[in-house]
Amino acid sequence: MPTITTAEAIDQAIAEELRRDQRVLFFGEGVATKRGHLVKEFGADRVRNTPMAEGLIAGTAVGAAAMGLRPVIDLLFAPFLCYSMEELINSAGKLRYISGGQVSFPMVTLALTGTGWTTGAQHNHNLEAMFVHAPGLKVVMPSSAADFKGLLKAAIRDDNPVMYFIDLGLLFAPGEVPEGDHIVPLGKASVRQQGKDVSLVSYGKTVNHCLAAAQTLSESGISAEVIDLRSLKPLDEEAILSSVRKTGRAVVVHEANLTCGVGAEVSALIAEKAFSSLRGPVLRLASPDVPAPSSWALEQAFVPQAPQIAEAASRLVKGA
Amino acid sequence: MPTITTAEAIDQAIAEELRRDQRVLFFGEGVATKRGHLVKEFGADRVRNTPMAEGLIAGTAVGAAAMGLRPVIDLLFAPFLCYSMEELINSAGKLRYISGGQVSFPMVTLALTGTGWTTGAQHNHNLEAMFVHAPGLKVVMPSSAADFKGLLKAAIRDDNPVMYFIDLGLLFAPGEVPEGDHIVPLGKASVRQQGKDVSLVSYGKTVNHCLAAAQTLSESGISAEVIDLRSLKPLDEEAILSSVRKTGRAVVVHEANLTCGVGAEVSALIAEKAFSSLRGPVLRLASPDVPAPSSWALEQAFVPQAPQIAEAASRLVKGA
Amino acid sequence: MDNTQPQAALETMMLIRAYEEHNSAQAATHQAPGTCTAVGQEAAAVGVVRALRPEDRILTNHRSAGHLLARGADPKRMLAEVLGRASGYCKGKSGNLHIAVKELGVVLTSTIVGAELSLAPGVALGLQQQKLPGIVACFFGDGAASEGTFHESLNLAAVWRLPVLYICENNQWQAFVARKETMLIDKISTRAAAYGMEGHTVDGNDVEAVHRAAIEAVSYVRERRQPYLLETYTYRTRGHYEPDDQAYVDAAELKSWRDRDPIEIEKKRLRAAGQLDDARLAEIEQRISGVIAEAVEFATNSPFPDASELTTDLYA
Amino acid sequence: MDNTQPQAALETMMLIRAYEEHNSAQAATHQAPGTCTAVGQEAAAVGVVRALRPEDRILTNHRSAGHLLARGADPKRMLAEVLGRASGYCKGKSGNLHIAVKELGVVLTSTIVGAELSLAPGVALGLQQQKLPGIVACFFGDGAASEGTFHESLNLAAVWRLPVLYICENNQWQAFVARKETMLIDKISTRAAAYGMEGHTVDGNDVEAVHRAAIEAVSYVRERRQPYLLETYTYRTRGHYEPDDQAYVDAAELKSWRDRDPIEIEKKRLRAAGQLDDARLAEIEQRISGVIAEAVEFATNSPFPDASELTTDLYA
Ligand SMILES: Cc1ncc(C[n+]2csc(CCOP(=O)(O)OP(=O)(O)O)c2C)c(N)n1
Ligand SMILES: Cc1ncc(C[n+]2csc(CCOP(=O)(O)OP(=O)(O)O)c2C)c(N)n1
Ligand SMILES: [Mg+2]
Ligand SMILES: [Mg+2]
Repeated sequence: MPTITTAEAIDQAIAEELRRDQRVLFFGEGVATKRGHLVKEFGADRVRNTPMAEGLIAGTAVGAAAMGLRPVIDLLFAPFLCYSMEELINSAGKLRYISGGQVSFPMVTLALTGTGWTTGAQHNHNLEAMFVHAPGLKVVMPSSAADFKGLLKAAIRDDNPVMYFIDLGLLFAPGEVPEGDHIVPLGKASVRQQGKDVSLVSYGKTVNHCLAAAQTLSESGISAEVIDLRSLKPLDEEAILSSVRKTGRAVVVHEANLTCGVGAEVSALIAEKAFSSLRGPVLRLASPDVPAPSSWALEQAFVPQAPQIAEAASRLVKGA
Repeated sequence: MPTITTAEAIDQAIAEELRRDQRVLFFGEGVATKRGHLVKEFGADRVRNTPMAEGLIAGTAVGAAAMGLRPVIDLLFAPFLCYSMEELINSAGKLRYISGGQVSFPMVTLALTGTGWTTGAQHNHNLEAMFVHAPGLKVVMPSSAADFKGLLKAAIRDDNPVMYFIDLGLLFAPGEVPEGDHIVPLGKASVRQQGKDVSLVSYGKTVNHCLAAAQTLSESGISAEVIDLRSLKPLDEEAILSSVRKTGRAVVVHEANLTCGVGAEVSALIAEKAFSSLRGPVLRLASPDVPAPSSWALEQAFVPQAPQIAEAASRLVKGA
Repeated sequence: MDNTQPQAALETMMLIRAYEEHNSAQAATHQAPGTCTAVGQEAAAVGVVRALRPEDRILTNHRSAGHLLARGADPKRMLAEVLGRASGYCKGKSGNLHIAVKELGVVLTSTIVGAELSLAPGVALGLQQQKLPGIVACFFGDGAASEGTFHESLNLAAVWRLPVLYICENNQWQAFVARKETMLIDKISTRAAAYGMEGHTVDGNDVEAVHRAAIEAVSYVRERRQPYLLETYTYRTRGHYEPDDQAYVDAAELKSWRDRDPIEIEKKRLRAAGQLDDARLAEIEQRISGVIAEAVEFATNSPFPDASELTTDLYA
Repeated sequence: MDNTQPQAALETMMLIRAYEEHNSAQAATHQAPGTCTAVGQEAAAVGVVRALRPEDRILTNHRSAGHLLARGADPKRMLAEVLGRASGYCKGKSGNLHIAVKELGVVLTSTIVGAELSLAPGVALGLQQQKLPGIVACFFGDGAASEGTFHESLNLAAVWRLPVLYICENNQWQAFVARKETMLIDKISTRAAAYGMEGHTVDGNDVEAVHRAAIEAVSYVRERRQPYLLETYTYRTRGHYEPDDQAYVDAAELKSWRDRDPIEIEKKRLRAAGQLDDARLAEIEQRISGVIAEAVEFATNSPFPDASELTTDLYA
């Protein structure tokens, strides 16, 4: 399997889908400039720069999707999505339902987020949970190059609006990606490491922190299972529950702010549906409820790191 | 104590605070038309109509608040907040932190939401959890006329941006409101009914459904405690946890969509911090993850009703 | 109804009026949910919609009954939707505020003011990319013209040369706020220049003038494949939402516009031209009463959606 | 630096250039985080900021170094902020993208393009309601002029007669997109008419022309208490963000603008007027090197914020 970066995986996925399906088009601020090779191959009408107007870029995707196109839009950094909430939440998420099923919106919205570039809170805000909460959307946030590629291709083929979040800390991380038409279905978590004492449930870059923590834990004889959610909506309830039913313990980890984050949903799910298997409280590790700071020193302190995860898991296993 | 409606309580709170503090001002689409008495008393420069521009109404509040005014804005229906997310989330919620504490934003944003008027999903969307998740904001959603008044006055006096959600199903509900300068502090839940077998935790109109359920439950010998959160951020963790530590059981109820709603946070909190007291799973009752339908028949089916709450609680108590 | 007859436009206007007055009366006695009417604006809707072809798409908003009826929507299914019945165009999930009728090209309807503007370029892009015939007619109000999405929409349509006919129904009101309170300019069509676009304002209470202007505007968009801003200058003579006592409306202003009722203007013109007389009018009125009665019969006898419908139509 | 001397504007432009080139060089070797520079646009910043009074407020954005330095911000604390140090203006929480300096009236800085526009009317309302002196100078780019909030902001400021001087720095680029790809018009000041506002475009590479236009515009806003749109027509001669190879930039276009470097234009003019010679220039250059060296020294020796700072400054 070839090893490529996340950025390359994303580019490949878009190129392959543009090639496969005439209805796919790709636009956003600087998309045509930054991906000249796509313009060259697919033409300036399918790969477009736009004016600065995030709301309208999203609205245009919704309108085009209603007409049978399959737009992919790049809204750059996740906080800029705040300009597009009306179009994404009230139009893309609701107009199919409101119309009694007359229309559908096959569209994908890309956005970068996360710590790593010290850009501060207006470029780095993990607000994926807002879209998970909003009805009618699907949400993915992969952590490996293979999943970035496979989930993006699946998202483009899905007949519904999909929010596709890219943890910018992973953008240049290399990973093996299967050749050919590699598809990862939406709604399926991945067990990144098998274990029996505790389930570490996460997504995005903190999956790697969980894997590192699992390594540390194994050294002290604790066997941790690491679940990468990948899809946040639909959420793979079965994968979460069957892991916790096996281990009896869960630590839920993400970089997004703690309160009302996806971790709250995962924890609530476990507390409701795997309660009888639980051998201890369901722990959550997430960033505190503050905007993401810029300074490198603070940015690192913002994210749950491997030692904290290992410490929490080991505390849980030891019943302390 | 005089009995007034929620609508009157809100109007009184605004009028009293406009009277008390010159820095308070009130604007929004139709505010001056619909509240002519306030224009008469406080002048056209403090009570203003605006053009239709929800983003800018919110941005103007943020800018004015930074200059020492204390704006109250009416954004009408909660889905319209989607046009104001940039200003509320990226500016009001973050610019104090980003600037290292140089500015503060004493401002209140009003929005109606909820079932009851068959307006459909673009006027009725309980998206309060999005603002609970966003850092730097406070969020309240009262359920009694007294709390509507007292929390709004407290919100206007708070030095931070407060989102004030009004369940439209309660707008004309009467309630007793203490005379005088009635203030309800932000961040404090209210125990609406004491009980010992199960905690029903809710906010907004479903508090009333919980109270009705508690009545039913008491008839079959189950003593339910009803907690009205009132403030969703800061969340009164102590009130929730001490209730659950006492009863050992919790049913969390709201009208907002289930996934990543405030109920997920409450449930996760319980699963982490009151785990050892739990005698059964933490249950959640919420609307399914769909937009709010218009038709009366569907609108009623959308909201958790008292019988379902009673049934869930009684199942929990019976350990079935 | 034969669409080519000179009386057809009048009859459509009268049907819209009758339909909306029925809904208003029902709302006044709380027998039906409130609706937004466009009483007084019928010429603006009918004059434009009659200039469109079947392959054209229409985007409308909360004040849509005129556009829908002029397009040939079935009053039965519209009323059923207003009453939240399963037989409504949207199975009762919309209610009156966002009725879409895809089979008529009314492809997306949103009640978020400005959303029609945010969606129109994409619909037009769908036509453009797939080399489909037709243009997009996007109806919005003077209030929507202050939303940021107006600016973003017209600019993109201009730059991408999208076939969108923007129709601003300037009815002087934005719910409870007078338009004059919200902008310093009087004619919204002057904003077209900011985007390198052409625009024009027409008397929105004269259905024939609107129709002529619309025919020109439509062919401009259809032939040049580029957008155009047409403003119909008119007045909302009922309240924002039924019921509404209009206490906030200047009585003299309201009267001056009621005196220019588009239906009366057209009746007078047709009578003067010998194309309308009392008998003919009575015939039209009778036909319309029949249509309304039939719609009421159909809608009120239709069942509500089953609770199981709550979770359908979410994902495709 | 004596602000009244003819050389003062030049020196400020040169300081901005030196500061930004220092940051660019550091970013090129990954010794500092990337920043957005406004190299080539110094005249636009300096000419306007020098026309303001201390009581005026300034809103700026991601490309703020010119505005801040022209306003008298301390390069030491700016650079410390860029490097994420506790001694930065925002304690390292901002980094370079949204530096606010309240004590200088730079009261709110956002890196969300358009946010300065959404905040300006409120800041001006704060002045208006509290009968404070001063106006608001709101700097934004040609890209921001396509955001919906531009439309909403200018319209409200016009209707409410708010003292906002809107300054559009039309630098022909919006990150990696050429302005011409994003609008059919050439001068953004023409959009003022859509709001019943006055506007004007000035050569943004001539600091004296900008200054004269700014003085007029500022006094218009100050005296009439109503908004005005001033466009400085200029060019971003470096990339969007450091480092940036500018491979997407037309070389001839870039050269034609580099040939009109605002610093060189002003040097030439002052030399011609006998107000500048090599000795004087060397003196200025030396002073500036000293300032930069001092800033680097201060910033690099400043500590990072303590981890406990992570949760401070959230609520008031
Ligand atoms: C974003 C948004 N804000 C507010 C409303 C509430 N509202 C519904 S219609 C309306 C007035 C719209 O005015 P205009 O655009 O002129 O259209 P008209 O109703 O006059 O046809 C308002 C304020 C809404 N539906 N959406
Ligand atoms: C809402 C938003 N969209 C996109 C960006 C990314 N971005 C930063 S600067 C920029 C270009 C801005 O262009 P313009 O307004 O002309 O200002 P300039 O950078 O040229 O000074 C872009 C696209 C952003 N910061 N905010
Ligand atoms: Mg109107
Ligand atoms: Mg620019």
